[in-house]
Amino acid sequence: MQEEASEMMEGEAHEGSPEVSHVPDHGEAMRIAEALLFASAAPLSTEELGGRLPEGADVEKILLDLTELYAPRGVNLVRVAGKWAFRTASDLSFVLARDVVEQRRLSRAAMETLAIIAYHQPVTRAEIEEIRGVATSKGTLDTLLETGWIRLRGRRKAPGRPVTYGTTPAFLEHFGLDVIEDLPGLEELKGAGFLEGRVPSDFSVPTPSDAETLREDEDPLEDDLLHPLDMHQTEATEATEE
Amino acid sequence: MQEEASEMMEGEAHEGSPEVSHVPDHGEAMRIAEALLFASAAPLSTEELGGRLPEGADVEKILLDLTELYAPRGVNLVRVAGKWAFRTASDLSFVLARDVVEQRRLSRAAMETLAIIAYHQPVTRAEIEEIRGVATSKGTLDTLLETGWIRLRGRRKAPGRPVTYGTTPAFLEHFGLDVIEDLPGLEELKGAGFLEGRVPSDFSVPTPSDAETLREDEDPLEDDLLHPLDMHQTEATEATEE
Amino acid sequence: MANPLPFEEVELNERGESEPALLVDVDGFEGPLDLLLELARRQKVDLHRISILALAEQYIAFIEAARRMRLELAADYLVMAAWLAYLKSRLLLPEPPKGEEPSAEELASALALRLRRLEAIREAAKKMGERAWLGRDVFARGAPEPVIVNRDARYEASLYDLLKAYAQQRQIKFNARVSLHKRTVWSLLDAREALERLVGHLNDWVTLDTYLMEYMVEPSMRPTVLASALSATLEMVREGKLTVRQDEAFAPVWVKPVADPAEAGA
Repeated sequence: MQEEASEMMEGEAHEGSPEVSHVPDHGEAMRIAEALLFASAAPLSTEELGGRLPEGADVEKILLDLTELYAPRGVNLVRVAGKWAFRTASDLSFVLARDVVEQRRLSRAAMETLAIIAYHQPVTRAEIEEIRGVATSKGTLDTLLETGWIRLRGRRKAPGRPVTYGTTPAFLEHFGLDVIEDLPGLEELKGAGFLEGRVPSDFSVPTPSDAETLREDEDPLEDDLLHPLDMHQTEATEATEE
Repeated sequence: MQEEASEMMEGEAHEGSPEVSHVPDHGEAMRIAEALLFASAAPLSTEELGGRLPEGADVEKILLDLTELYAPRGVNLVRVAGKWAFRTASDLSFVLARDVVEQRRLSRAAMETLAIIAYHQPVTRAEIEEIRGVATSKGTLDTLLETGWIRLRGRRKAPGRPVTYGTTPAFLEHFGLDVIEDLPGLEELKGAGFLEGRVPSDFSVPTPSDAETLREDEDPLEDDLLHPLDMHQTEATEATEE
Repeated sequence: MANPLPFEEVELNERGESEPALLVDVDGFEGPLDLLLELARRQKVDLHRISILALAEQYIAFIEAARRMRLELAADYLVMAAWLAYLKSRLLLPEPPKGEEPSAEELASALALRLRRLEAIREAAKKMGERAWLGRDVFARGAPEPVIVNRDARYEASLYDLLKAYAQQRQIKFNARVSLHKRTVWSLLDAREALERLVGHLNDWVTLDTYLMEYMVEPSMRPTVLASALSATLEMVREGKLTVRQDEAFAPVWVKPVADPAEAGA
């Protein structure tokens, strides 16, 4: 049985090669992609992988095949934040949870604030408070900035030019999301009109956007704000890449 | 093909369970072992794994099966120091190494020293210092040796028998010179504006020689110098240019 | 009042640090909207069919009960109570003719919408919390195998840089040599000052050399002293402060102060 499985994987690994001789060995390219993805704690983009695979390798096909190959295993190939990474299967968290070094728990307030930022981004503090019906403490936002999951995006083109908040790639990675549109229940929220901009604005688009580029109703942050921002981003980068 | 492989792995994963109901699902235990080994920062012993697997799981068999399953893959299950760990396949080590060619500029001190060696060769360190009017750091000469543009030629027949330096064919190649005599002389330097103002009458630019054969005032390097030389070069590779 | 859920105790502790304003809230409610939502849930009806009037009454009753118990309430709660009391009165009174203001029904449905929106985002937050978090439910590679970077230094230098460096070095050297051999000179200014000082003490012809003897301690200084002194002398003659004469070429130079500048030019 076991041998059969081995042969299977081997057979699979060499698939394709006899048909098109000038194309690099698909199985070998898969092995290389496996090694690269496996070795890295941080997700790799399709481009990064492509640059490391033999010339002419079909990266998309390799990733698709690897995803399928590993789907039933204890380690899966998943898309996070637009990149690829091996992660332990989520159904096995119970055996692995023991290894967790007491993860800092987010307070309900922080979790709610994070959700509002994720679904309503770019969003200002006033808008967060409007939705929650309560003042947001600076501590909550600081905690979230510290996690590296949210960032200061820019300033809203509105009286007072309030800072807008949004999520980071580290947020997507942490919650195992490929793109921000994968947020759970996003369609329902959108459908119910709950993502409509509260602040009357011609620009408000009822879809969250974590894109680097600012929206039309956003201005860039001034330099004086960049320092705390840089700090946060550095932390976030480190956290992700280890 | 791919689907077949998936099914295969899945089939394998569920093997055993219908036969002996009280023995934990072998495939599931394999998945757990996979996840544990993947997520662990250090190799795990058979005992450590056994302690984390479902009661009654055959750890030895699981490890054997996993080793076979992963043997042809880009990631292998290997024994390290009596424990178990996933490692990228050793034949793929090349994909995990990257050669980076760093373009480095020579420091001013190195450039000046090189220029003096080029014009005044064979030249001793003391003579270089005499011209530059400043002590030459070991690091500077090491860097120049690292470039492959200078070499130790021999020893000056003089008290202390100091080492003489000269340039290499790589020097000529890098600077686009056919022969060392192509280095511009006094008149050319003046003409090209490198020397400005009134040049003292006793000022001269020597005629360099990079010939393999030693000059009359040079002795060959002794064998005992070759070892320190090797050492120099090793150090130089590590040391970064100031 | 709602029975506090187990997590709410944790919440209170956490809030103790970060949100002191809410420490005084009632049984761990996250502000008035949260309290309203909880009261609405107790109507056990769909939020779409909620009775805002009933909700307003319950909220007001709740706040009054809290006040009777002398519980200190955050201002937010009281503001909401006041607003709900207003809304209640608007809802009970016959609607005035349509004016600029939104109708009571519109206000009520806006509040219902806010509640539904908070409920929805709470649900979303819960779903996010239930996702497989990295480092909690799913794990990345525990022992990453870093890419080994072999750094190969390639040095860059141009022939121009080489020649410039060489020429600069050599040039510094010969420029330096010139300045090293620079002789000590007796400047014109020095000579002039010395002569002016001496002029006052004299009233007869003296050879210039006599004056200069004291400066000629070092033989190498002699030419510069002589030259500068002569120049200074001639300058003072032109200004009418000195008279100068020399009997023949290379003979001593005689000088005499002019008692009265009017005699100058003699």
